[in-house]
Amino acid sequence: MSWLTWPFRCIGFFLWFAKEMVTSSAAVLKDNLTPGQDSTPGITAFDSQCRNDYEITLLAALITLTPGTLTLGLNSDSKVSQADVAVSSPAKTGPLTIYVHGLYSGSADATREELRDMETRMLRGIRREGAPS
Amino acid sequence: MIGVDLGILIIGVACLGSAYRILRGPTQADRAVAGDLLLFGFVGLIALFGVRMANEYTFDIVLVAALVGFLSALSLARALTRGKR
Amino acid sequence: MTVAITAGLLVFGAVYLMMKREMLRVILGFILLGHAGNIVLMAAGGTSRRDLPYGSPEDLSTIADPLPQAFVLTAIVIAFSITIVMLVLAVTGNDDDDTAAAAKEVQE
Amino acid sequence: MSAALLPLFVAVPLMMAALLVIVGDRRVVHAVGLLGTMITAVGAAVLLILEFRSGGAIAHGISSWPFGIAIPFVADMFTALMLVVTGLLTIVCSWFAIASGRAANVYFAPLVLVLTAGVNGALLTADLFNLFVFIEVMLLPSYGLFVLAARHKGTLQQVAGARLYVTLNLLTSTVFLIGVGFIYGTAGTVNMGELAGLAKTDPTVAISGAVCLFALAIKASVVPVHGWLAAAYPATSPAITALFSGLHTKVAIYGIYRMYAVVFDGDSRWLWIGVTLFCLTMVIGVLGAVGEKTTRSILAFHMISQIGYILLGVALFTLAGLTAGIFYLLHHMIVKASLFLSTGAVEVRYGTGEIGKLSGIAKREPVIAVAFFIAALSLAGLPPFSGFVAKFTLILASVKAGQIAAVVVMLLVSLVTLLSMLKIWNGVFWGDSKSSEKVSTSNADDDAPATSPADGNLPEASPTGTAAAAASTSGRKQSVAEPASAAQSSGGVATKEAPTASATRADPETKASSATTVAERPRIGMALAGPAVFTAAITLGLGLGAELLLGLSATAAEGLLDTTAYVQAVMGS
Amino acid sequence: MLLTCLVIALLTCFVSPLITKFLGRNAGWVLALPLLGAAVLAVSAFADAARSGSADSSGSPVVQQWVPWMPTVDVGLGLRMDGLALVFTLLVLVIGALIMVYSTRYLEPVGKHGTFYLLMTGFAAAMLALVLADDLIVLYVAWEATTLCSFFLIARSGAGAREPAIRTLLVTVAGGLLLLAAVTVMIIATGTTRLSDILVDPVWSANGALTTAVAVLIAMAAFTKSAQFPFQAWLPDSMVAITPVSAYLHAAAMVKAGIYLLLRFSPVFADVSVWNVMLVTAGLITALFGAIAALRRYDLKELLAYSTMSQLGLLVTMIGIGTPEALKAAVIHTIAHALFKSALFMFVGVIDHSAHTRDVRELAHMKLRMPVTATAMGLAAASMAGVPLLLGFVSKETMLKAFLDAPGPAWVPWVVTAAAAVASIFTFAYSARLVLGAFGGRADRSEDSDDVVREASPAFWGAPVLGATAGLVLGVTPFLLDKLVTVGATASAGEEVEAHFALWHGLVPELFVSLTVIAIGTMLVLARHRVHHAMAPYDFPISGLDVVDTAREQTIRFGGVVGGWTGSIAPRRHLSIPAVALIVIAALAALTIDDLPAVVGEPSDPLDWVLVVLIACGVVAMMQAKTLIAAIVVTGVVGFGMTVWFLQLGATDVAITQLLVEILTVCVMVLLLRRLPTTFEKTPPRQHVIPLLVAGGAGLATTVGVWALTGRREMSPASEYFLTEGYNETGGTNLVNTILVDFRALDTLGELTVLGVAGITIAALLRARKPSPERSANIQDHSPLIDARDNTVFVRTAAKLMAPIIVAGSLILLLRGHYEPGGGFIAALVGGAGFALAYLAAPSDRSARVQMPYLLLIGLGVAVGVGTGFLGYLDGSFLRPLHPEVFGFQATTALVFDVGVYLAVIGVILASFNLLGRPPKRGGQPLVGGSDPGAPTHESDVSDAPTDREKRAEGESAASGSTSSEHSRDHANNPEESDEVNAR
Amino acid sequence: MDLLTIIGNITIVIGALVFATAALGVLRFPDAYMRVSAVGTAGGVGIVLLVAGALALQPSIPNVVKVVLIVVVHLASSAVGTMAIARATYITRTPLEHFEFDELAEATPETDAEEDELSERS
Ligand code: NA
Ligand code: NA
Repeated sequence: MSWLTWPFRCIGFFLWFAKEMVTSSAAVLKDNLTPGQDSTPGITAFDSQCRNDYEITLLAALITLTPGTLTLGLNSDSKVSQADVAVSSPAKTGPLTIYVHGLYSGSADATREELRDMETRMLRGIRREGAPS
Repeated sequence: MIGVDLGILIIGVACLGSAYRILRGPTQADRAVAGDLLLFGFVGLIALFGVRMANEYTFDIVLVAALVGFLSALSLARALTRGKR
Repeated sequence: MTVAITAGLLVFGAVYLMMKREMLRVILGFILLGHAGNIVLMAAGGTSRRDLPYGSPEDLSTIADPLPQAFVLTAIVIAFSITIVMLVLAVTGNDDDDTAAAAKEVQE
Repeated sequence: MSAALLPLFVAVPLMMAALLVIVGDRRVVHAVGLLGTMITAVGAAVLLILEFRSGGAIAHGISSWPFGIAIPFVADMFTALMLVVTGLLTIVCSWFAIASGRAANVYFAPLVLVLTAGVNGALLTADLFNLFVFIEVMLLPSYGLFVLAARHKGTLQQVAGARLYVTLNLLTSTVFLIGVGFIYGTAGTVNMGELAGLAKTDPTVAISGAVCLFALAIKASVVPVHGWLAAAYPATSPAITALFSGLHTKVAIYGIYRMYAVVFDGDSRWLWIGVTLFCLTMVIGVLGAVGEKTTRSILAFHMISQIGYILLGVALFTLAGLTAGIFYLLHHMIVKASLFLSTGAVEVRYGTGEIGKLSGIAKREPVIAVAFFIAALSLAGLPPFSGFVAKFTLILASVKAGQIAAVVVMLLVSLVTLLSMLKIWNGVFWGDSKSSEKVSTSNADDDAPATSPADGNLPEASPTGTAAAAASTSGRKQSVAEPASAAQSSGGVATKEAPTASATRADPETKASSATTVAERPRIGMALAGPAVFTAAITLGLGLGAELLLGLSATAAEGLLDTTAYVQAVMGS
Repeated sequence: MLLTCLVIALLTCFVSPLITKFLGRNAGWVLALPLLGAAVLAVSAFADAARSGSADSSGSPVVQQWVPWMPTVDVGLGLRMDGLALVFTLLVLVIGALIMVYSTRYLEPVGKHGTFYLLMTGFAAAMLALVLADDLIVLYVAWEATTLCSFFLIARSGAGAREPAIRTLLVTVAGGLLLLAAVTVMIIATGTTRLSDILVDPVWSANGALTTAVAVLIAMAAFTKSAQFPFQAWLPDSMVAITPVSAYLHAAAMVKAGIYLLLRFSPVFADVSVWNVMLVTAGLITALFGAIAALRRYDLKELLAYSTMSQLGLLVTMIGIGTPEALKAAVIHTIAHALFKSALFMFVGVIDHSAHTRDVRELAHMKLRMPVTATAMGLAAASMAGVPLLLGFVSKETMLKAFLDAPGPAWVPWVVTAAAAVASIFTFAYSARLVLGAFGGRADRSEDSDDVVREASPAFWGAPVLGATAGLVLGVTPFLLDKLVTVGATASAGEEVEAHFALWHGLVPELFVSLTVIAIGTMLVLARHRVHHAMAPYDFPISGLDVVDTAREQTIRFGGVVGGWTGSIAPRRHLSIPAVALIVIAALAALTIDDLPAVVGEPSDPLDWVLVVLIACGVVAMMQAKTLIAAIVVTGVVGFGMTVWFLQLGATDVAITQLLVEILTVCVMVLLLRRLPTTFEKTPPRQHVIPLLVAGGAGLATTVGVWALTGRREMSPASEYFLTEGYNETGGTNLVNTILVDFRALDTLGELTVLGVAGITIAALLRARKPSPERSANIQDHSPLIDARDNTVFVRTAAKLMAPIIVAGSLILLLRGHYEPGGGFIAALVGGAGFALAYLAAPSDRSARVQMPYLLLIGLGVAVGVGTGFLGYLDGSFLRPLHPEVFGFQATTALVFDVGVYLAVIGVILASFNLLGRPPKRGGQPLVGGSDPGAPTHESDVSDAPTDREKRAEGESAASGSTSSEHSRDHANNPEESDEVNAR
Repeated sequence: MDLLTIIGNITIVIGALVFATAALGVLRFPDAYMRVSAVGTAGGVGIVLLVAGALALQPSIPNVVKVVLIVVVHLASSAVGTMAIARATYITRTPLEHFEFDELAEATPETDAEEDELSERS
């Protein structure tokens, strides 16, 4: 059944993301256009629930595209390579940590919160099944 | 087509800003990222100039530019680490 | 006029860089010089006609001259080839690309 | 010969180069492919000469497009002569390269073949942009040949020389390209046939053409843009120096002759510039030569000087002048190659070309010595060699044209030329090989571990030993002009060479350990000496039987003086 | 007949090595014969001519012959023997033969004498050619040949002879060049190279300036050869040569060539006052200087050398006087001098051989018991001294008579005669010094001591005795020479001269002069020790040799300076000169061109200025950039600016190509960046000034050039053709592409060759020389972000997304190139970008999937391109596109051509990434493909993806979390290191 | 001037302005990370808007396909490229000048060697 709803979930997610883009853009723009800096920059470690290269890449890209946040890189405890494995890779065994540079969230936890929200929405949007609730 | 001309001017000015950052630095990363932005700017300029000239192959070029712009960003990252992947 | 100024600017930078010590800068100078050559070729076809030379156009008065474009295409690729060669030369000299030091050592 | 076959002068070497690259490293196949192609090309070019005995020209528009659209390939006597001599030189230099081990890799033969294709194309084309392309087709393989060496045995000097060589040539070709652009901008064509005489009537075309001529002048190393050649040419291997000396500058000179004849129609208004610059070139070149300290740098500066002579022919722009110039050009290609090849053979076998480091070669290598001396005398313009005929006809033409100052310059330069040739003769060929043996014996006493553990077939001296050897060598020759500075400089080189010795030792063509004495080296075999002897024989033959080449040159000169045949051929009418 | 003589001489020369090989030093016996034979032949030919009455304008007999040589410049092998030539022919051949004979005993019994005889016979042949030449070119050639022969003959006499040989060569070659100048001017002025015609050409009387100029040139040329002031120095210097050489050089060859030249041209210049003044002045100075110097020498040979100089001075003076009487004197004195001087030299050689010294001071302690030698040498010396009954007396009498009758102002005869008399006095004195020095010695002890020197063998002294005796015989019967001197003098005077010599002419003034000379001379001999002491302090202030040497050294030094101007091998100096020169050209052009055609249309668009400003900023930024990264980035900026410019100018294909090339260039640069320093060096501000000026000037010149030389004409005819006919002719709608692959496919073929060769070149370069070591960045090795495998996930995923787009795009661009933007280059560049992406996305350099047989690809590319060209011959021309029907579609071979282009471009891009971006292959072989020497298989076999073992090693290192080992593997640029890493 | 043209022009100007904010960020933000962050967004989105606007000016089916490809490729490539630069910025020890918290530094094991290097740099 989930494959029936998949296109709508997908579009829904991207619409949500577009809205997010506009709001956070406004924040950044305001900060930029007003004198001084009111940002609270910091780097957050975020353990992702993404299961394959495509998910993690999409997530990282979306984070980067979102105004105010930037993916710095990735660290997987499991060093089993995905590079040479064909298209669909098995789920990761260990946590996949994304390090994110955030500007306006105030604290690491707040950032994690936002990221988690985004990740969940994303996985719900793009996974045909098995998305986190 | 005033919007196109205006767009060209705005992007042109933005590119100048990036160029300033490239020269100023202070870190290599600053130069790299400013360079990245500048190249994006040129992708935009290609689109705008192409449309303005009514070039029917504008989007072909932009597509190619988008593809290779990626290469330039990756190369810049590689340049920062001097080959370290 | 804009094309002429562009060509002049490119040559300006090119000559300045060619007079530098480091091979890499010299190469960059040559990249600029190559651009200058190409823009001169484009200018040679006339810059008042700028429409694309495709198909079999009826009205030739606005169509860009295709011949210089072919020239420039050839020239770009040739310049690219030589640039690669020069770049390799830049890293096969000394530990750095310092041509002056290499020359000095050779002359000793 | 059908004009439609002219492109084969380019296509066949190119195809052969491609095939050799595909075939991979098979030495015999490469040698046969290279020499076979070149001999065929020379044979075909000789047929062309026969065809043009009484003048005329043939042309073909590549791909049979109409006139003005197709790239035209044209041949007349001048082209044919150049095709023959460049081909011959390529054969001879390839032979030398094969004999000296420089060709022992997969790259040599393909690169030389592409170079040949470029040379032939540049000689044949009557389209200025196409000329630019073919100049590049010449240059790219040259960059490769310049740095060619045994694995990891390329020297720093080679790279430094290559940097200079590449950058200067790139500058030249870009300037040429810009000139071509201006010509297209003003005349609306780059076809030599359509351009014929335009520079005489249209000053904007003239200035555009001047840019092209200037570019060719840099390439030909005319003063004041001459220094690069003297600095770069000695940096590569002898075989390659010889090859380049015969091909690169000469194609540029050919271009100058052709362009001034066709596009400028021999416009007499600008000839004085040529006379002035070319006389300066003679003087500056020869002075540079006489001041140099290694054989090849002397010879490289000579090339500059001689180029002044050659180009004076076009600056006179009379039948006599052009005839003399063309004869000089062809003679010079052969003689210069001969000199580079004879000194190169010494350099390959004895490890250095530095004046004062060798002596007694004449006794050990009489064949090479005679070959060198013949070529040297020929270069200095002494009879009965081709150089005399060249110089004499040129002087005759200059007097006829009333250029007395040029005559005076030529005569003075001849004298200094001889002086510098004697410098090589004195510094390399003369003397006693025994004396250097003594030096080496004393070295061996001082430094017991004379061989390196890595590849110990060639003895290697310690830096101090080498310096001492060099110093005592020059000390012994008190009468040599600058004993003190010679000792200083050779000592300096010796100390500098020591760290790089391990990198250069095993390569037969790089400066090997300089302390190895003349007597210890194996002699130069006939395979290595052959090219020098062959070319020396040609210069003698061209001196005694000068009439043949003079007649052909005169035919070629007539074609330049009256370009009707050439232009009509290009125009397809 | 003359040709036969010359051929005989030349053949003698050619066979001499062979003869010497068999006979050793005795070859001289054999070699003398053909010389004598030739002399006989010459005489008989001349006699025939005299009988048959073939004569020149002055009525003397002449033999002529003409063989064409270089008709283009009207040069032939013209030979002509008149009386003058006959005299010199005889001297050259007879004296030559004597010296050949003499050499058989002078030379060492064993040794290599091949070159000696070769050069001596060559010398004789050259001299013969010189005196017989009736063509100026032949004359010059022979002149230089004598120079060369003498150079070698001097030079082969040991290490000490080299410098003298070089000095001799330089002086005489300089003279040769003057002769060449004279020859050229004469040829141009008279329109012929034929000497006999030139000598009677009306131009001499018509053009005074020309005549004077040529006279000066000829005189100077002869002065160098005959060692006349100020060119006298080389002659004594060349004494180092062995005696037979000196004998020939001084008596009959070399120096006599100058005398011959003067005599030959005397008919034309005898009335030119510059000629007279030059010859007389130089001759007298030389005569006096030589005579005085000779008196002060200890070495007998050196004494003779100065004596030659002096005698030649007298000869030159005679020619300078120029009257028939003087020329008559010159001819007979030439003969006399040849006889006594050759004899004297040979005798000195005999003494030298027997006594092992020729130093007067050493000989003074010896007793020479050599009666024959002493007598004959005495005779020869007496002849030189002008003692009656000897030929020298006759010639000196004739000379004095001519001097006393010298034309011109009244003081001239007096001054000339007085000077000649003084020279003769010294001649008498040094002649005596010669004989007394040789034989006047006293052995210190008894006769059987070692210091007594015995007579040599007759074969040794035979030849010189012959010469000395001839002097005596002819001295007693001088009328025997009447005929010879008559014809000789007639030829050199250009008018009928009668010579009548007799032993007794009566009490004529010259007899009194002669007697005075002998009297004073005798007194000088008697007072010789006092004279010697008195003269000792006076040395010539400037040594001529020093002048030559200084000139030579200064030339070399100055040459060093001149070479130093451009000596640097660093490109920047060499590059700046053309830039300056271009500015000059532009400035000159601006001055010469005054009106230009009108500008056509509106060449600018307002928004062009955006591009101008951006490019200006980019350029300035490139100039300002202090770090390499910044420089490369802003280079990209300018490149992208150019892309937009091309787009703006309606050049879509160009824009795409520019874009792709720009990016690939940046990619390659980044590959190399790790081997270069981070920053450029700082240059002090003042060092910016000149570059800025030059660059500014060049830029301005370019702008003005583009403004003036472009945009001022309508569309070119060719372009109109492309636009109107391009589609019809080729079926392609992308007209730029049709130009590339149809109309101007040859350019494209060249271009793809260039690209391919660039690949080969970098392979060759990197084979010849290892690149500089890599410099690692300051990397945070322990960061959680360090793992390459984790962190390339994004890129790899993106690359997977783009791969199909790139592949499809590349193919589409290739196939549609003839119709829409694209074509082989663009398609291949896009494909190359794909490879670049694959390279950049790979988790390690080694695993980057760019390993392909790039050399093969390049070779195939070129082969396909040329092969398509060959196909064109099916339709009659190279590269003619064919349009076969394939499955009902209209295909074009242009597409095949584009495939060739594609392959070559891909090959080069792969070459770059493989050679520059990947660690070297195992076993020390850098990845240059299977065509490596020693590699048996093709490169597709060997340079494939990493081996299984390698992959395992990588997997292990990744699994163990050893990130630093991964790091170091990337930096392992030499085989040992990488093997070490892999082995761990 | 039809509606599409107007929309196109407006979109283009908006895109240009978004792009300009990135440039502003690159100019005004105090450290490299914040600058990278600015580029990651505006560089991607701005160009997409520009291209979309351009499409409105030259609407055609092939162009729509091309633009879709462009948007996908550009968003992906700009984001991924920016991340590559961001990571390179970090691992080459570019100083993080302004931060309230840094969990990446906490996760980085400090080794002796590194401390030495750090002290050397300061
Ligand atoms: Na972001
Ligand atoms: Na952001």
